[in-house]
Amino acid sequence: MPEAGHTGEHVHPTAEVYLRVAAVLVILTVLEVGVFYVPVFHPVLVPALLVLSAAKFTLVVMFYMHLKADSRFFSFLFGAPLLLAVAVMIALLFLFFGALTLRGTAGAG
Amino acid sequence: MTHAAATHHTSMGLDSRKMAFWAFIGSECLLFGSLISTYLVYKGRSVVGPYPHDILNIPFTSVSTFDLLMSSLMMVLALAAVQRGDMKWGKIWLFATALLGLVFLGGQVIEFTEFVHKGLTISTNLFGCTFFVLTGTHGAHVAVGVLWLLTLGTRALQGKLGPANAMTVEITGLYWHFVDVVWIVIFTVVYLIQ
Amino acid sequence: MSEPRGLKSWLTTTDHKRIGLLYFWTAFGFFLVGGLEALVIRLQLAQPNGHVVSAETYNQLFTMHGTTMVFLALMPLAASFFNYIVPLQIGARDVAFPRLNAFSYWVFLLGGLLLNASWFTGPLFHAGTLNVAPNGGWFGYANLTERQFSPGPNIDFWLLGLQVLGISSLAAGFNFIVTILNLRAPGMKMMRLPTFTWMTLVTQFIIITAFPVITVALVFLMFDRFFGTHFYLQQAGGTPLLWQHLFWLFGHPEVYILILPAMGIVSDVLPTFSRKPLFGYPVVVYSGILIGFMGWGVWSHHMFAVGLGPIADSVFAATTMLIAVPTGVKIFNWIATLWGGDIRGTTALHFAVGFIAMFIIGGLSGVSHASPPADLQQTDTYYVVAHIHYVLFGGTIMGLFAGMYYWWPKMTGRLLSEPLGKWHFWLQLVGMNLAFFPMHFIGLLGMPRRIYTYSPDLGVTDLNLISTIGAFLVGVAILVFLYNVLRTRRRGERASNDPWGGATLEWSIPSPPPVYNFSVIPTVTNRLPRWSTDRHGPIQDPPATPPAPIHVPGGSWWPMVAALGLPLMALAPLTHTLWIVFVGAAVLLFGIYRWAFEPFEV
Amino acid sequence: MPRTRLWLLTAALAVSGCAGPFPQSTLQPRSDFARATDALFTDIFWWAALVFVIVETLLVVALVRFRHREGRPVPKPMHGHTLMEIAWTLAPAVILVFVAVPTVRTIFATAGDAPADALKVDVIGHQWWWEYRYPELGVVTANEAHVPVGKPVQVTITSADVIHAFWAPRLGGKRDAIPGRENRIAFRADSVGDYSGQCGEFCGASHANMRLLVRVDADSAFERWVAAQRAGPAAPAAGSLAEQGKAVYSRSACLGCHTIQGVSPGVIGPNLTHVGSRSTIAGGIFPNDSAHLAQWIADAPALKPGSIMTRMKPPLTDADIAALVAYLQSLQ
Ligand code: HEA
Ligand code: HEA
Ligand code: HEC
Ligand code: CUA
Ligand SMILES: [Cu+2]
Repeated sequence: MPEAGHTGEHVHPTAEVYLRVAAVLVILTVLEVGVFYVPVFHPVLVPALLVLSAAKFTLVVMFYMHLKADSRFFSFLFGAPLLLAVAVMIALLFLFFGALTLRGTAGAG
Repeated sequence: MTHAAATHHTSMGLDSRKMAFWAFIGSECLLFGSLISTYLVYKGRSVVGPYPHDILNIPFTSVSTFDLLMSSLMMVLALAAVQRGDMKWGKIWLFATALLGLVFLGGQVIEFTEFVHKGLTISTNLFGCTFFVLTGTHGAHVAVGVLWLLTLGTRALQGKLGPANAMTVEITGLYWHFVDVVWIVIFTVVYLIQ
Repeated sequence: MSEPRGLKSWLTTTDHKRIGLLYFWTAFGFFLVGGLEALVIRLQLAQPNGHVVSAETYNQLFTMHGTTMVFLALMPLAASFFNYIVPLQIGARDVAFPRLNAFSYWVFLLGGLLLNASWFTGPLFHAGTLNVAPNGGWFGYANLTERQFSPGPNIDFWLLGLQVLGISSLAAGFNFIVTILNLRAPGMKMMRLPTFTWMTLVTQFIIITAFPVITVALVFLMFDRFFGTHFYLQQAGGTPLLWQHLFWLFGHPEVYILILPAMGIVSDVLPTFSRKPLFGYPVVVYSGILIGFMGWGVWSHHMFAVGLGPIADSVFAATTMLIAVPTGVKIFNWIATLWGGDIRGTTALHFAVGFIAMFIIGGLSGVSHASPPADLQQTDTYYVVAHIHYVLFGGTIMGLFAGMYYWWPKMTGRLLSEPLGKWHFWLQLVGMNLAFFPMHFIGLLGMPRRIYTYSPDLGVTDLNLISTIGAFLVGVAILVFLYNVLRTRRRGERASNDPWGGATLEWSIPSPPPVYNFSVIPTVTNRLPRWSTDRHGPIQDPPATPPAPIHVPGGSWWPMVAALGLPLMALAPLTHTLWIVFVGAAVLLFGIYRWAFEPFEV
Repeated sequence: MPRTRLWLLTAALAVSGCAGPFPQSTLQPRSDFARATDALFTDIFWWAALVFVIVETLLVVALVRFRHREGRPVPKPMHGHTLMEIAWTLAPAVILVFVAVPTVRTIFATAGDAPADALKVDVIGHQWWWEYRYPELGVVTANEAHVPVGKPVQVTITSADVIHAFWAPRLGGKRDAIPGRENRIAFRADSVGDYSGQCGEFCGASHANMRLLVRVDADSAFERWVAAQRAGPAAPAAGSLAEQGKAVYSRSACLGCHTIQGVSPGVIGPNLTHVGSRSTIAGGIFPNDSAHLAQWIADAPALKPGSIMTRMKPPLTDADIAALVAYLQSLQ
C-alpha cells in the first residue's frame, strides 16, 4: 500500500478487534433466536428484534466495513441512500396499510 | 479493475474505486429496500398457504446466519492478512470465506427444495413470490461474491495477488459484508418477525 | 500521442471525448426516431377518426415515442455532455473509469437497438405483423402488461430493454460521481465547480438511487410474465398498484434526471453571454440539490385518480407544490444573471432563454396538476401531454440545444452557423407552441391521452390540426439544424480555443481538445478561472504543447464484449431459450474478467 | 408578448364556455363535484397567470434592456444578493399557500361519501365497455347510465380486468377502476341532459373506444326507465323475425357471453336484456341501429380493434344475423 500514507484512510482495526466483534455478533444472533423462542418476550418481539438486528447491522458496517474509521464521506455515500430506502419503506407501509387514509375501502392497497 | 488508479492523486484523497464501490452499495440499499418493502407490504396478504409460520425453519436458518457471519469474520481476517503481507493466511482466509459462502448457498438450495416439497413454490402465493425473489436476489449476490472470492484466491495462488492489491481485497470485503448485512435484515424481517 | 484513427479506434475507445461523441450521435439518431414516431402520431390525430395507422400500431407508437425520448434520446444526450464536457470543466484528463464509461455506452447502444428491434421482428414471433413493439405506454401499468392481457413479445421487449438500459445508466452514475468528486484540478473546490458539473453530480445521485427501484419493479414484472408469480395480480391478493408505486418512485425522480442537466447547461450559458457571473451561484447549486432530494417525496402525484384517500392526497399535493419554490429560485437567479448584463444574442443564448420562457409554462401547469381535485379532470388527458412537452421539449430539449450550440465548437472544432441557428430557434419556438399549447385546451375540453381516434363531436378537431401543423414545423426546425450541422462539417468557421469568452476551463484548451485534454493540469483559484473579477485575474491557459510527454491509455475491446453479454441474456426470455442466458452470462463475466486484469494505465 | 394575450384570450373564451358545443368540457361543470374542481382550477389558473405574466415580463425586460450595444461597459460582476434570494423564495411560497389551502379544502369536500339515501350505482370497467349495476334497484345495464337530477349519487367503481378510469367530465373528475379494489365518488347532477365521457386510463387496444354516456333524467323519466329495466325481456311476437332471432340466439355462442334474463346467463359481455333501449352499442362508439348491429354481430373485431367478442365460428348467415338484429332491437 504505497499510498496508504497520504490517503490517510487506513486506520483498520486489528484482528483482535475483528474477533471481538464477531463474538458480539454471535451473541446477538443467539439473543435474536432466543427472543423468538422465549414466550416472555413475545409482547415486545418486533421492537426487540429490530433493535438487535440494527445492532448487528451497525457493528458489521462500522467495524468490518471500516466506516467508523474511514472517511465520513463514505458514511454519507452509504447512509443517505440507506435513509432514503428506509423512508420509502415506511411511506409505502403507510400507504398500503391505510394509516393515511380515512376510508376503509381505500386502505386495501 | 486496475490497480493503477489507486496510485493517482485524487481530489478528496480517497481511493476512486472504493468511492465508486460505496456509491454502488448505496445504490444496492435501494434495490434491497424495494424488495424488502414489497415483502412487507404483501405480508399477510396471501390468499392460500403455506404461510411463513408453516414453513420457515428457524434453527436451520440460524445456522446459515451464523455461517454467513463467520464468513464475514474470515473476510476481515483475509484483508488484515493481505494488508500485512501475510499471503499464506491471506489465501487461507479468502478460500475459507468462499467456502462459507458456498455452504450458505448450499443451505439455501436445501431450504428452497424443502419448501418446494412442502408446497411453496414461487408461484404458489404472494409469500412464495416475495420470499423467493427477495432471498433469491440475495443468494445471487452471494453467488457473485463467491465467484469473486475464488477469482482472487486463484490469483493469490498464482502469486498475482499481494499487499499491493490490498485495496482490491478491501473492496471485495465491502461487497461481502454488505451482502452479510442484507442477510441480517432479511433474517430478522422475514424469518423472525413472522 | 497523436489521435488514433479508423473504425477499431472508435470501437475500442476509452477516451471520454469520443465516447461523448458516440453518445451524442446515437442519442440524436434515437431522437429523430422518436420524433418521427411523434409525427406519425400527430398525423393520425390531425383529424377525428384518423386512419393513418391502426389502433395497435398507434399504441406502439406512443409507447415507443415516450420510451425512446426519455431513455434513448434525452438521458443519453445529456450523457454526451457529461462525457465530453464534465472532465474538461473540472480539469481532468478523463473520467475515473474510462473502460466502465465505454461499457456504459455500449450497453446503452445495445439496449436501444434491442428495444427498437421490436419494430421489425414480428415474424420471428409468428405475430402476424411486422411490428411487435411495446404497447403498454411508457409507464407500462400492470396488470395490463401482464401475460394475461399482453400475451405477445411486445412488453417483453420493453421490460428487457429497460432493464439493460438501467445498467448503462447505473454504471455511468457511479463513474461520474467519482469523476466529479475525485478528479478535480487542484484548487477546484466543490463550490468552485461549474454549475453544469454540479447539476451533473446531483443527476447521478438521483440515477443511482432511482434506477434500482425500477429494476426491482421490472424484475417483478418479468417474474410475473415468465415464471407465474403474482406480484401485480389481485387474484392472489396482490395489487397492480404496487407497480404504480414502484414505477413512480423511480419515475418522478426520473423527470428531474431529465431536467437538471438542462438547468445546468442554462446556468453556464447565461453568464457567458451576459458577461456576468451566475447570480446567486450557491443558491442555484443548493436549490438543485434540494430539487433532487424533494423529488423523492412526491411520486404519488401521478396517482391522484387511484383513490389513495384524502390524507395521502393532501400530503403529496403539498410536497409537490413545494418543489415549485426551489425551481422558482433558479428561474429568478437566471433572470437576475441577465439583469444588468451585456447580453449577446447568440443562438445558444436564444435557446437558454427559450428554456426559461417555456419551462415556466410547463412548471405552472405542473402546479395545477399538483392539486388533486383539479388533477382529477386533467390526469390522462392532453392537458398532461401539454405539461410534459413544455417541460421536456420546452425545457430539456431547449436546454440541450443551448448546450449543442454552446459546446459544438469545442466538440467539433467548428462553429455552427449563427443565422441558421436563429432560424432553427424561431421555427422550433413557434412550432412547439403551436404543437403543444393547444393541447392544454384539447385536454380541458375532454380529450384523453393515448387514444388513436377521437370523435368529431368533441369539438377539438381544429385544435388538433393546429397541433399537428406545429409538430411539423418543429420537424422543419430540426431539418434546419441538421442542415446546419452538415454545412458546418464542410464549411463551418473554425473555432478558436474560446469563441465565446467563457469563464470555465473547457475554453482554455484547443477546440477540439487534444487526446490528453490539458497539456498541464491547471490550478484553479476561483469559480470563474478564465475571467477577471474584482479579486482575481484570469488564469493562464495551458501551453499549446505539453512540456513533458503525456501518457494516454490505449483502447480496450473488453467493455464492448462485456456489454454484449447483457442483450444476449435478454434474448433468453424473449426466445424462451434457457441456455442463451448462460452464454450471455459467460460473455459478460469473461469480458469483465479480461477487462479487470488487462494492463491499463489511466 | 403576443403569446400571453393569446393564452388569456383563448382561456377566457374557454372558461366562459361560449366557444361551441364541447360535450366533454371540464370547464362546463354540471354537478356539485365538477363545480368544486372547476372552481379550484379557475383559482389556480389565475394565480398561475399572475406568476406567468410577472416572470415572463421580467425576462423580456431584462433581454431588451440589457441586450448588447456597442460601447456598453463590461458589466459589474454581481455575485448575489441575500435579501433578494429570501424574497423570491418567500413570494412563491406564499402564493402556494393560497393554492394549497383551497386544494386541501376541496380534497376533503369531495372525498366524503354521499348521504346514506343516495342512489347507489356500481360501475365495473371491462375491456372495453362499462357495466352498470344498481344494487338497490336490481338493474344491470351497459355503457349508458341513468341517474336522477338533483339527487345525490354514490358511484362505486371497480374493474373486471385491467385498470380503467371512469370519467364523465361535466359530472366530475376521474376515478380509476382497479381490479380488486373499490373506489368511490359522489355527485349530484344539477341539470337534465346527456353527458358523455370516456375511459381515462390506457387499457389496451381499444382504450379509445371505451366511451360512456350518463343520462341525467328528471325524476319521472328516471322512474320510468327503472321500471322498464326491471321488467323481464320483451317476448317476441309469435312468428315474427324477432322470434327467429331468439332461436338463433339460443343456439349460438351468444348465450355463453351475454345475459338475457330468462334466456341466457353469460357474463363476459354486456347484459342484453334491454339492449334495444340503449342509443349506442359497443362502448358508445356506434349508434344502435340495424346496420351497425348487423355488422357488429358479423365481425365485431373489424369494428372495434381487439374486441373480446370474436367473430362467430362457424359464421352466422346473413339471414341469421338479420333475425338476431330484429330480436335484439325488440328487447326494449
Ligand atoms: C422535465 C421533466 C418534468 C419536470 C421538470 C416536471 C415538473 C413538475 N411536474 Fe411534471 N411531469 C413530467 C415531467 C416533468 N414534470 C412528466 C413526463 C409527466 C407525465 C408522466 C406521464 O403520465 O406520462 C408529469 C406529470 C406530472 C403530474 C401528474 C399529472 C397526471 O398524470 O395527472 C404532476 C402532478 O402533480 C406533475 C407536477 C409537476 C410539478 C409541480 C413540477 C414542478 O417541478 C414545476 C416547478 C416549476 C415551476 C412552478 C415554474 C417556475 C417557478 C416559478 C416561476 C416560481 C413561482 C411559481 C409559483 C408560485 C407557482 N407532473
Ligand atoms: C422526452 C421527451 C419528449 C419529446 C422531445 C417529445 C416530442 C414530441 N412529442 Fe411527445 N411524449 C413524450 C415525451 C416527449 N415527446 C412522452 C413521455 C409521452 C407519453 C407517452 C405515453 O403516453 O406513454 C409523449 C406523448 C406524446 C403525445 C401523446 C400521444 C398520446 O397520448 O396518444 C403526442 C401527441 O401529439 C406527442 C407529440 C410530440 C411531438 C409532436 C413532439 C415533437 O417535439 C417531436 C419533434 C421531433 C421531430 C419532428 C423529429 C425530427 C425531425 C425529423 C426526423 C425530420 C423529418 C421532419 C419532417 C418530415 C417535417 N407526444
Ligand atoms: C366471446 C364472448 C362473446 C360472444 C360469443 C358474443 N359476444 Fe356479444 N359481446 C361480447 C363483449 C365482450 C361485448 C362488448 C364488446 C365491446 O364493447 O368492446 C359484446 C357486445 C355485444 C353487443 C353490444 C352491446 C352493447 O350494449 O354495447 C351486442 C349487441 C352483442 N354483443 C351481441 C352478440 C350476439 C348477437 C352474439 C351471438 C351471435 C354475441 N354477442 C356473442 C362478448 C361476446
Ligand atoms: Cu378502459 Cu381505457
Ligand atoms: Cu412527477
